[in-house]
Amino acid sequence: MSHSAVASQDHGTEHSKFELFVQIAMLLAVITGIEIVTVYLPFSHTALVTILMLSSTVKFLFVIFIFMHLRWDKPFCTVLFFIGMVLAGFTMWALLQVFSAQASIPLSSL
Amino acid sequence: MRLHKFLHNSFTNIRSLGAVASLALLSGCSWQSLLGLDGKQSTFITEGPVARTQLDLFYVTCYVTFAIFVIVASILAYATIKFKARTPAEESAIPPEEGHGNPLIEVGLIAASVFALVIIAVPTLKGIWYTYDVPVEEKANAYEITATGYQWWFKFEYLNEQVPGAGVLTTGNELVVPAGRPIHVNLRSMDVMHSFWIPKLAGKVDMIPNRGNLLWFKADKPGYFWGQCAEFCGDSHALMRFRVIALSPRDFNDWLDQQSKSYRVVASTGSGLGKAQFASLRSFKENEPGVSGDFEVSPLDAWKAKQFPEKNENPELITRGMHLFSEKTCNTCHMIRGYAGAVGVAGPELTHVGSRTTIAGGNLDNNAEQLQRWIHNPGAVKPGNKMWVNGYLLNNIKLTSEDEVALVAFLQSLK
Amino acid sequence: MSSVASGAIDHHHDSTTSTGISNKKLLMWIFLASDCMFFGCLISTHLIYRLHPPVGTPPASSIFSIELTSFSTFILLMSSLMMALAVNAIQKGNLKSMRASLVLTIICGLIFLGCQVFEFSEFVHVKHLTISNSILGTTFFTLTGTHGIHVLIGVIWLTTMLIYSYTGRLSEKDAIDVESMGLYWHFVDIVWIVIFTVVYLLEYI
Amino acid sequence: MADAITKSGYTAHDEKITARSSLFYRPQAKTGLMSWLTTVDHKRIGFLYGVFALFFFLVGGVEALLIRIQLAVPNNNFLSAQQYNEMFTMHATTMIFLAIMPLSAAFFNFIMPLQIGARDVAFPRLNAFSLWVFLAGAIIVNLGWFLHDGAPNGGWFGYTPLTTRAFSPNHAIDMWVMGLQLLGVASIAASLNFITTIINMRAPGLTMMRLPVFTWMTLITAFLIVLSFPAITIALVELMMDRSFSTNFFEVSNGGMPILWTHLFWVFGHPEVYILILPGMGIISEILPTFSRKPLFGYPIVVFSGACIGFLGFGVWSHHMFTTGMGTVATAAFAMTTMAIAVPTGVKIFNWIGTIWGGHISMRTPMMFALGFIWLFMFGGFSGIMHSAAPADAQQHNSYFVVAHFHYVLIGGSLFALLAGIHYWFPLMFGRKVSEFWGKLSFWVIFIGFNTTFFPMHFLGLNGMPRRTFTYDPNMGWNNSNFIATIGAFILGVGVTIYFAVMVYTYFKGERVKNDPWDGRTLEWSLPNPVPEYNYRVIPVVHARDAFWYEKQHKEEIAAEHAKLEKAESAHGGIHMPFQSIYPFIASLGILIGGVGVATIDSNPDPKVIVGKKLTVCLIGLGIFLYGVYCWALEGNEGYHLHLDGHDSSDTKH
Repeated sequence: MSHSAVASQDHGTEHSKFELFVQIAMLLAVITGIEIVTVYLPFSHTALVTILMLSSTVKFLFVIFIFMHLRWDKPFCTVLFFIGMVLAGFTMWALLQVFSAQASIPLSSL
Repeated sequence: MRLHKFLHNSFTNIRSLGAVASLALLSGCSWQSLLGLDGKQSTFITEGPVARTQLDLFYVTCYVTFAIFVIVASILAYATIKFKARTPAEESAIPPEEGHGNPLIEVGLIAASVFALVIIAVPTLKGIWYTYDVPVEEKANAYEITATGYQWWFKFEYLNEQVPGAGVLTTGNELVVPAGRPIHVNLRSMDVMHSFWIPKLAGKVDMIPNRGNLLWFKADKPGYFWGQCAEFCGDSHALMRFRVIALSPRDFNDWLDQQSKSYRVVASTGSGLGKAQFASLRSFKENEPGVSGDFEVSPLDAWKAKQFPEKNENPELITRGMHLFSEKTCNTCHMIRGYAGAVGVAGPELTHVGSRTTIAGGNLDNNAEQLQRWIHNPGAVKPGNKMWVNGYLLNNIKLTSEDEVALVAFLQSLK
Repeated sequence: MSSVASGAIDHHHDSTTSTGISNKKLLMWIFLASDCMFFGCLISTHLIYRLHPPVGTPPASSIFSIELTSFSTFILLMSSLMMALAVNAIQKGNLKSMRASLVLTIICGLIFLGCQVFEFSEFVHVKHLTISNSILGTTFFTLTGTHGIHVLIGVIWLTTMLIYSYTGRLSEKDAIDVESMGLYWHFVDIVWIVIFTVVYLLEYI
Repeated sequence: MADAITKSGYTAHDEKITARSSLFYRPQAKTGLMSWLTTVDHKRIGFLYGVFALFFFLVGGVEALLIRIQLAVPNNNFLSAQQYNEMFTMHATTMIFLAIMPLSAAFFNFIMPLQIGARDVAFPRLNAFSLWVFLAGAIIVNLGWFLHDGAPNGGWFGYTPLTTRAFSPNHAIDMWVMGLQLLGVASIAASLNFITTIINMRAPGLTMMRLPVFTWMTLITAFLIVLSFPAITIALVELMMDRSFSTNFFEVSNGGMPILWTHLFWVFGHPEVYILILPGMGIISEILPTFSRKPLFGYPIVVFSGACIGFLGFGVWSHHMFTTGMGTVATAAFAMTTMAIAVPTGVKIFNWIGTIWGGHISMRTPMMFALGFIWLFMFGGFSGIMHSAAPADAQQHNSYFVVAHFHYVLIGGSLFALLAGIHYWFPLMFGRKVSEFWGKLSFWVIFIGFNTTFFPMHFLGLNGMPRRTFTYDPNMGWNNSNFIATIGAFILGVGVTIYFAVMVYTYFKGERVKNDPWDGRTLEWSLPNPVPEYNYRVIPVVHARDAFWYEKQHKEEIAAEHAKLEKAESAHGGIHMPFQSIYPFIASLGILIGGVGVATIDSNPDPKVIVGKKLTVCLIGLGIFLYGVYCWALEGNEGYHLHLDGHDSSDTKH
């Protein structure tokens, strides 16, 4: 891997990066606004949870790929971060599943 | 399913074969006792379907792993001996080029391990569902009990047995159940985590604060079983023991009737306090065993014998003990149904304490000598226990030998 | 030194590692992976207790103030933008522009912290939700407080870097230091994105 | 490209450095106490890790013997209930966090950079910081022995609510919590460093699939540490908050769920098991090929199965909780994942056997320990499979069967591997070799003693003896097995004593050996012993998996290459060496003082008094810590260049 390839790649994006960052930030703000409004809409509980989860995932991905440069970095950085993220997500999911089971309802909330 | 049935049958066959062989070999002497694995809490001797399922599954894991062990170990042993370098030339042999492994062998071995695990997995899954709760077809017949763990004793509540004016029937440290009926136990804890374990009847399930766990077991026939807390719960975790007594339905009903009564009052004869029967206290060494061998020959009979009042009771002593029970503030923690003011719930229920085979959390035989040892210095029997720390020490309770003798007589009379 | 040259220096150092990623950046990414687990457990704790609130817990939506939280979320998003611009600036060798962006990032971070302090004191004094009087207070304050401490550490780090940029300790050659700091700051932002959704918004549906 | 050859992690900007470094004290001592306190040399740090770990290993061993004396006969009075509980809590905590983990860390530090052809780890001062924070944590965990409150006695698993203020009012648990937090910080910091080092500082040609297996396992272990320790950190934070600020995480009366602690603890606790065993597996995978004179069989599969174990290790935690009443589905799911993890573990054993198959096995002491490892680990693995059958586990859980199981895995597995590793790398570390006779003798005594101790425990457990009990009645049928186990423990103790006596003797008086006494395969054996501070005179280019075997078989080609590389490197400026630094030590000292402050000061129930006094000590600690960290940041990461040609080892400052 030579420098020039990386450098030229960077060079091409340099002009647009400033604008891109601003655009992304605006987009994130808009998504956040939509999220807040969504909460008050008369959708079903499941639909709302899904919408919120999806929109925050989209925000999450925009930040890590654009602001945190994962898009332009070596893919290895993405792999590293995703190991942690996926394991954390999996652990959260598993914990919530275990605690959602009938057997796990604490006596104090019965 | 068919595979599983086949496997199950073959394992049962192997096991019975093994059993027959060992029987023939030892002419009647069980292999458990031969190997010293017939202890009071042996998981090899099962007396109920839950423990039996668990043991069967254990055998399945044993067979599978033993088979793998024989194969792998013999290859390893063979390789170690066969390929040992015997000469200095061999020791410095030029290493060969890096090979590529052998995909066929690797995949084959992985497949074989997966197959071996499937053999274990099938009965495991079946066992998980079977041992979790009382089977549906037996649910109607199940007997419901709530067991609560305390540092360091167990409270048992008989949810179906209402005692007029005193809530549900409650006992401590000795759980009496009907044999042949599934027992559904709700497990609760009032302080820290404990675990409820009667090895011969069922594997353990934890008692966790703010959590409603359950366990079920069934005793095949009447018997007397040892149990113990199996989750570390503080200083005297080792001394948190209990017993389960399974009775025939008739005996059980008799027992329920007896237990539902208020405490037994022994009328004073008015002849004054006689000479104390055992004025001097035998001194016990710290941590000296409180169990005697003669009781164990036939523990169930010993338990039955405890249900009746002793012949040479001293009514005067008992009456004095009865007064001391509230004088020395025992009543603030211990309930004795019918005894005015004895409504405490911090300690075990004592209404019929005299009819139990053990005291102090299953640690001491229930006799006058051991009972006196217990109330003389509870801290020496069960380090850190609440009766000692929050009772004796906090309230500065002092008992003379005479007090102890009288209290012992009173408690022993509570049949 | 021209901006092109300093960019080249950065790449020069990158090339001395086996992967071409600088050590500092790699360390930061692994640390963030670890921090995912950290916040994962903390958020799980909160959600588990929200799943099973003890009887008598008031609805969290009656305590939360969605307006304030939305505002601070917006502020944190903007701080992320500023941080990204700061990194962009120093990578181009533009120290001046980086300083300006850093100052704005710090101001946004401070506003966010201010909002949080206000929110906390509002909850404690007006809504009577304290860290010890209910499980909701316990998990809420611990989770958002831990996030707040992350922000605070970030602000201190940013301020230090800003000062360094004047003393000469931080120059165009040290873009990687600013970039690593930026990764941390953005991570704090994405944690807040998750917290905003699962801790706040989910309470309103 | 010439500059691609030098893999130095610290940048050496020129002019400014002199100006900046003159502001700070940059210690130069190469001998004496200061040289050790300020060292950033990964070999010295590794050595210190080893020394501390072995010290704590002996402490933990003594605790184990006291436990066995107490249990030798029924109703023994040797220890009181409380002392016994302290003993088993501290035995486990010590052995896991203060003996096996740091001993692994010693190997990571010493061996891993050598195996990848690096001159140091990526962040040398962070490495020193990890070491000193580890020591601070170790001191705080053990502080209780010398204080009125006593040592921690809540078990190494610290289940709530037993460890909350209500049931453990004094500071013993506070010390445990604080100590474990610091050990976590130390482990995570060290692991971040190792991961960066392995990924970024490999010699040219050393692709990931050429990495020695030990380095691979280091990498996986480091990942496990980085990803699992946050879980216990959170659990401990919650416990700390409960204890110090009366929050409700585990306070039942306000709706807290103690079971949550159990989950968080084992989310950490199960990966921890692999953190303990994977380094051992790595060491074994180094030793077996060397002494079988054959490359490792199925290298990619060994590596892949290691990674597989690492990943699956995060999905099996609840098998420590089969008896907590999780419900059927959760229990079944975790039983299945637990069985699944047996497959990659089994694969490793097959590959080890495949490695010795068809080789020429030299029965040297390291090999004896390695083979002992396979046998005992196999046993431990099998009893592990038995646990995965959840209903059967309901009987085995918290009984001595479990004690037998995990000692087979941790002593028979981890410890045997580490003891093998000490023997194996001793010549490289100290230039001396342990006598074969004494080495083998210690192996047999340890092997026999170990099995005598722990094999009967299988039967004790199945015969119904629960663990963590300080006494038992004579009528339970446990007397014989317990007595045998105690005898075995003393044999094991004798074996370990022989082992270490011989090690100490060898360190001072042992037979000197030339380089590469075992005809090693990996790069570290190409170095002179003891290894010079800069490790590699020339960073080698790696051509094969068994890099050093390849070099020995292609001597001329390699010699020519080395000459070329050396020229290129001296043109580049010589060998980069980092300056030593005292600040990691000072920062850790601050952490120690602050930690002691948080954990111990004053049992006064009046919160105001505690806060007042505590705050002073904590602030002093915090001040020292911040001073250390700021100086650390400001002194910069520059170093000096070493020119070996012409005048040897002359230091040239830039």
